[in-house]
Amino acid sequence: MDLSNPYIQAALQFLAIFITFNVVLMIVAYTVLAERRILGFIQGRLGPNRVGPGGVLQPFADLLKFIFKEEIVPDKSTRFVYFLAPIIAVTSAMMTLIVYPFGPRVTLPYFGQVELVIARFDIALLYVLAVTSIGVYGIALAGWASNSKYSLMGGLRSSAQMISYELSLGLSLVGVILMSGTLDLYEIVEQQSGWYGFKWNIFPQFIGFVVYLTSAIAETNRVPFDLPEAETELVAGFHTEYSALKFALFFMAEYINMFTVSVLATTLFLGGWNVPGLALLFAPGSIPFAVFSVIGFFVKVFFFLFLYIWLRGTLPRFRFDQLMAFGWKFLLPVALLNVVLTATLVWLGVL
Amino acid sequence: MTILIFLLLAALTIGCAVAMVAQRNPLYSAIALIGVFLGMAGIYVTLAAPFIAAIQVIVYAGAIMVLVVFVIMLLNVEEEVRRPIRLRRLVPLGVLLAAIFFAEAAFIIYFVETSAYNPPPATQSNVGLTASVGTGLFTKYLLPFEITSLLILMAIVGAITLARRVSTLEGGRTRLRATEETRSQTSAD
Amino acid sequence: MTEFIHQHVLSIIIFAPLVGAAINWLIGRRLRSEAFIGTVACTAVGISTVFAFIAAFRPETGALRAEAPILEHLWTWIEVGTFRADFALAMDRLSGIYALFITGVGLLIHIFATGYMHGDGGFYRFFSYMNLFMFMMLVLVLGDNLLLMFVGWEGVGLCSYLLIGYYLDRDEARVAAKKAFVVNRVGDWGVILGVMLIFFLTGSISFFDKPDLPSALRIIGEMPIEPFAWSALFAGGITSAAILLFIGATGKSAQIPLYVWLPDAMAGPTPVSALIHAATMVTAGVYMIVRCSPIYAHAPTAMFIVAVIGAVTALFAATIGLAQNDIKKVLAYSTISQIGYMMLACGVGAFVAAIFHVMTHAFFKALLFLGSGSVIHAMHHEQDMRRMGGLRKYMPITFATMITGWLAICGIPIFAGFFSKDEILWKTWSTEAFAIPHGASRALWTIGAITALLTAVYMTRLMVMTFWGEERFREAHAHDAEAKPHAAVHASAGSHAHGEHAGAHHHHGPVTPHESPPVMTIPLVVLAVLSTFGGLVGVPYALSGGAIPNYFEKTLEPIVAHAPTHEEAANIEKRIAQTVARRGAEAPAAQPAAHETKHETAEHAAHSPEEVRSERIFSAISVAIALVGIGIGWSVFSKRPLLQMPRLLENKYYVDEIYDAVIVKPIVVGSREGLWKMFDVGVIDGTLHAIADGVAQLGSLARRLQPGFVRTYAAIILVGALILIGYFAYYGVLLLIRQ
Amino acid sequence: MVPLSWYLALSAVLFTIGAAGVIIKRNAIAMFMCIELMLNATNITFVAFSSFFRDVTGQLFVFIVMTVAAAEAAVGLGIIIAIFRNRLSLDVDDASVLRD
Repeated sequence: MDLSNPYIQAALQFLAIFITFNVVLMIVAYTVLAERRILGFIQGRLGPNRVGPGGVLQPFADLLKFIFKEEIVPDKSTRFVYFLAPIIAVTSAMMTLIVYPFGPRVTLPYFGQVELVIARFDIALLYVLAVTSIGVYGIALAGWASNSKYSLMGGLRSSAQMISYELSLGLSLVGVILMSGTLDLYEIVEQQSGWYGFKWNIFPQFIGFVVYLTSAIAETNRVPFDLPEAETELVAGFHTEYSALKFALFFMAEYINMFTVSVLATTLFLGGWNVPGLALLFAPGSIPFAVFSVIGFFVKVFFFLFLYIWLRGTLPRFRFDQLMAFGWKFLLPVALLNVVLTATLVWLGVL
Repeated sequence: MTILIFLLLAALTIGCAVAMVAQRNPLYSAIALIGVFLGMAGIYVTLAAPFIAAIQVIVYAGAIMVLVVFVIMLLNVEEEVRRPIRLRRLVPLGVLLAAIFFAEAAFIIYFVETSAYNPPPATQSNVGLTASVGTGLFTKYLLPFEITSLLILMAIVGAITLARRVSTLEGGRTRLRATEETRSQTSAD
Repeated sequence: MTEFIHQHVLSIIIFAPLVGAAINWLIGRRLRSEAFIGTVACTAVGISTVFAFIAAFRPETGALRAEAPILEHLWTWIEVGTFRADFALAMDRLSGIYALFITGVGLLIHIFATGYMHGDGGFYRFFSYMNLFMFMMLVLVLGDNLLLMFVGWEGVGLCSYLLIGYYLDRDEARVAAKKAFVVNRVGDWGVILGVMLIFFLTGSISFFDKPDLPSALRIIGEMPIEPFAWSALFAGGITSAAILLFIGATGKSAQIPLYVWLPDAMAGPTPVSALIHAATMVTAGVYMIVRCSPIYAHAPTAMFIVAVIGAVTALFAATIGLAQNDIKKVLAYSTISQIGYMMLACGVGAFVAAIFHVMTHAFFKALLFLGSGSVIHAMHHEQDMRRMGGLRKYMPITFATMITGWLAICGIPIFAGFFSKDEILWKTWSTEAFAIPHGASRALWTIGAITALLTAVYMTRLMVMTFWGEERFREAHAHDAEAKPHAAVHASAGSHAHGEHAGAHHHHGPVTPHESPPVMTIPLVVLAVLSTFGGLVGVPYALSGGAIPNYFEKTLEPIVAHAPTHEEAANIEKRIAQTVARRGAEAPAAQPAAHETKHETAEHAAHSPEEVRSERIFSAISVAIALVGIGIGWSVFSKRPLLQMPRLLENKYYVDEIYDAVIVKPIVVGSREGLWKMFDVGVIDGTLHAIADGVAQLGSLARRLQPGFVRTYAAIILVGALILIGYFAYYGVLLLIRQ
Repeated sequence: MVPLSWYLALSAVLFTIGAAGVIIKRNAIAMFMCIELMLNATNITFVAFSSFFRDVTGQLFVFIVMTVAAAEAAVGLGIIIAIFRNRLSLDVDDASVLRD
């Protein structure tokens, strides 16, 4: 089998995308379950534990329910956009998955040396930003197309919030970019493998990390920034008028987004697949090294997902003006300061 | 293969562009325009300019069009009403101009096609990569870059001034009057 | 650190006063502490002085020791095409000597001024202007190209303006400052044109050869000498450049016809008069001429004019000085007269003698001015000599130091002025310069000798009226009320400069003079020593017989140009004629060789026995002239100190009135009636109104193009774009056809 | 491989559509979007030439055009909001008089 044949490569990539897609869907499904159970524990109750042993089959039950529910389309809605919105949301959420490196370079039998990333290219980080920025349309258009007061408010809030926080999000990444001098995620991760796999960007870029995490939570519309779907004010925000599988799509998009921003945080700040000291145990490039690295990668990602759930169980919601003021008057200046600081240090040769 | 991709993207782009102009609902127009921008990003990729493609999506689709959509939603713009054409007798003139324009464009494209220097496309060059764009931007074209940043600053100030509510303006005026009064008092002293 | 200082000595010299000025202006004005301000100002100048001495006398590389100048390139200031002006400093022997006496005398005057200006409300302002002036003057002297020199030139003009008008509440000071400024502008016009012309002739404005920039002076030095003809003045060649520069020099150095500002400039505080209007700034014109001596050496017509103007100014000012009653006015005219001497020396090609006189003059004139300042201070700002007299009892130190200044300016041997003045007179008599016809040199010498006599007379008059005779200050106030200007000056000056201190004296009747405090007398003593022995650095060979080497001449002779003698000029003319005949272009190349030979002959000729003998005779003559002058002065004025002098002289030949009637009035009237009422109102305003009306008319027509519909505009823009594209397409078609 | 002229043709078509839109549309926001389309059409030519002639300048120009477009969007939309606030209409033909 000639691996350099472009058609075979394309087929392999297609296969990889397919696998990733399914794995991520599984992760999302079980994140939902985990959220419900952990929230239950936080709030002193049990959470879903009936379907399957300890509730492990609950996601599938939910899926079945979504599929068989009645589709209700509001009469006065703008049809085309109404259907388009969830598709945009889920597609843009899924599209970034292909650029994240989830494991180190590994030598496999038959395949030779393989980089554990689906697509590696020059502008990976920009690609992530670009695709994420499309995601806002899903919510905004959903809010507009539903032709409902609550939805429109939710959509408006969401677009304002997402534009505002995207700025600090992008700026918080600039520090890392300045330090690594590339937009290629794979290389950014590799640069963090120094100091026995402990040269993570979080140490020099702690401010950037905090800003990133805050704005990422806001970007994914999670607590305490979940104003677009604030149920106490707006019923369910932008997806008030969505039901059944279309609602499931929005729900899925939100959780995929959570997953992808966690992956990005891991990749950029927590050293990606670098496990400290692993290179002392196994030779880099060997299969066990790769396996443990991938496991380490997912542990970090799950830590962030847990953090999301934890925050949801802990923090109250912002008021909208507080949210905007926080984004523009605190987060953005801090992010700018971080950029200036990093640039100065890089220029001085400290970093 | 590339030709196929190009044709697909071009069809998407032109289709969306036509839809944008044809639609009377501004939001549909905006969605169509987003489609145009995405198609163009794809075309930039076929031109081996991935950086510009990404920027295209981030800036146009991610920022400018979000603003436009936001404004459309905020102002709750209705569909355009049809009105009678005001200057009906100028329609033939318009057709004539269109014909001239078409002729000129066709001629120029024909001219490029037949010109002696018609280089092959550069799919593998590093011209479009981030590093080369950055190098160009921060060395040879530093001054234009700085001027652009100044322009952006002016735009920020301008936008804030324009969007400021009239009530704050009145507040400002009263404040101004107050300072004038105090000034006249101090000068009287 | 030492390395840094080593490389930036010249910058330190010029920038220390600037820093001092800035500190006094920014901090001193808030602190209002005289001790602080005075210390800052004097320290700043002191640093300059120390570094000037270091730069000048440093072993091996010192400016006065080495052949090559010290160059310091700070930054390239202007670079346009082939024109390049650096902000670069250079200290060669000439500018080294200048820098030394500017900083040295400047430091003494600064110290004096801390005592003189005591109690004045604008203390910080005064010292920051003074420091700024030091900065500008040093830029003028140390600048290594004409444009930078011009910056300093303008800068000292500005400081002079600020300091003349220092007493803001006196009309007289305001008018005098304005007059100085305007008159100097006339001269500056000449300088800037001259600089342009030099750049046009040589393609450079630099004084010194630099790696990528040739020296303008060297280029001119290699050009052929221009003929001695009046037409050369307007030929746009070297002579024109020299004359244009000289116009500037007449302005700055107060020569006929632009001298009128200097006597009025005495309205400024006396230390200012001493520093700016006697010792340093006014000699800038001499500096420029000597700096550009290659230009003058190649422009005999210009040299002749310089000599004549110098001599005439010297005599003219001396006669006016004879009849003035204001002590500072006498000294002002004396300054003009002395600078006339320097110009005369330049004109006859004795550039070294001119600089020598500049230096000694700086010493004794600063001394005289400061001494007069001390007197004025003692008399509570009384300047009229008719109300002085008998002061020697009250202020012995001032008196003793003034005596040395007096003897120096009169030209009594040993004292500094004798050597320099004597050398100028001798050089004038014996000049061989091509520029000066033989008869003219005798005439110029005669003028110089008469001036020397008059100088001795009026200086003796000054001394007698001030220090000897009866004490006239006690009765002064009562009966002099009708002498209005003096009273006015007196009153305002008293209240201004001396505050309550002076005011208290006013109420207690007539003043009692008192000796000045040590901060004022110590500079006087130092200057007195310099005036006495300062001349010994340049004792001519004829007088010393070689016992005391003439350091001054030895130092300066190599760097100034040698004015061609009649003989050489004839040779050169012959050679030019030959080359013209051959139609070759080697004439400029042949020039330096001629230079070498004549240099040796000149050296040789200077020490031949008969020359020495006649020089000694002339020294004796000038000593005799000085003694006669002093004798006349003493005998006439010691008995009748208040002798009425001729009205014509007392009123300065009515020159101010003539200028006013001939130049100022017509300009004022012409401007008001012609330019303003006719041209401005009629033509300019009329045109503008017509244009505005036309635009309004046009606008009401063009309004029809603006229906206010955005899409119409868009369509019009599109049509324009179509036309543009069509234009390019047309060129495409042409290209296709050619193919 | 795609020839250069195809890109130019695409650009011309898009530009024409945009220009026609500017003239046809009465809605200020729609006109604004048409202008953006025209800007983008020219960008295609820039990038195409840059890529075909292997000179990065064209892409830098596109970058600057985008920045200008962003500035234009900010100010333009601000103006549109201001107009809407005053006239309660986005029809540019309603805004044909400067006063009021």
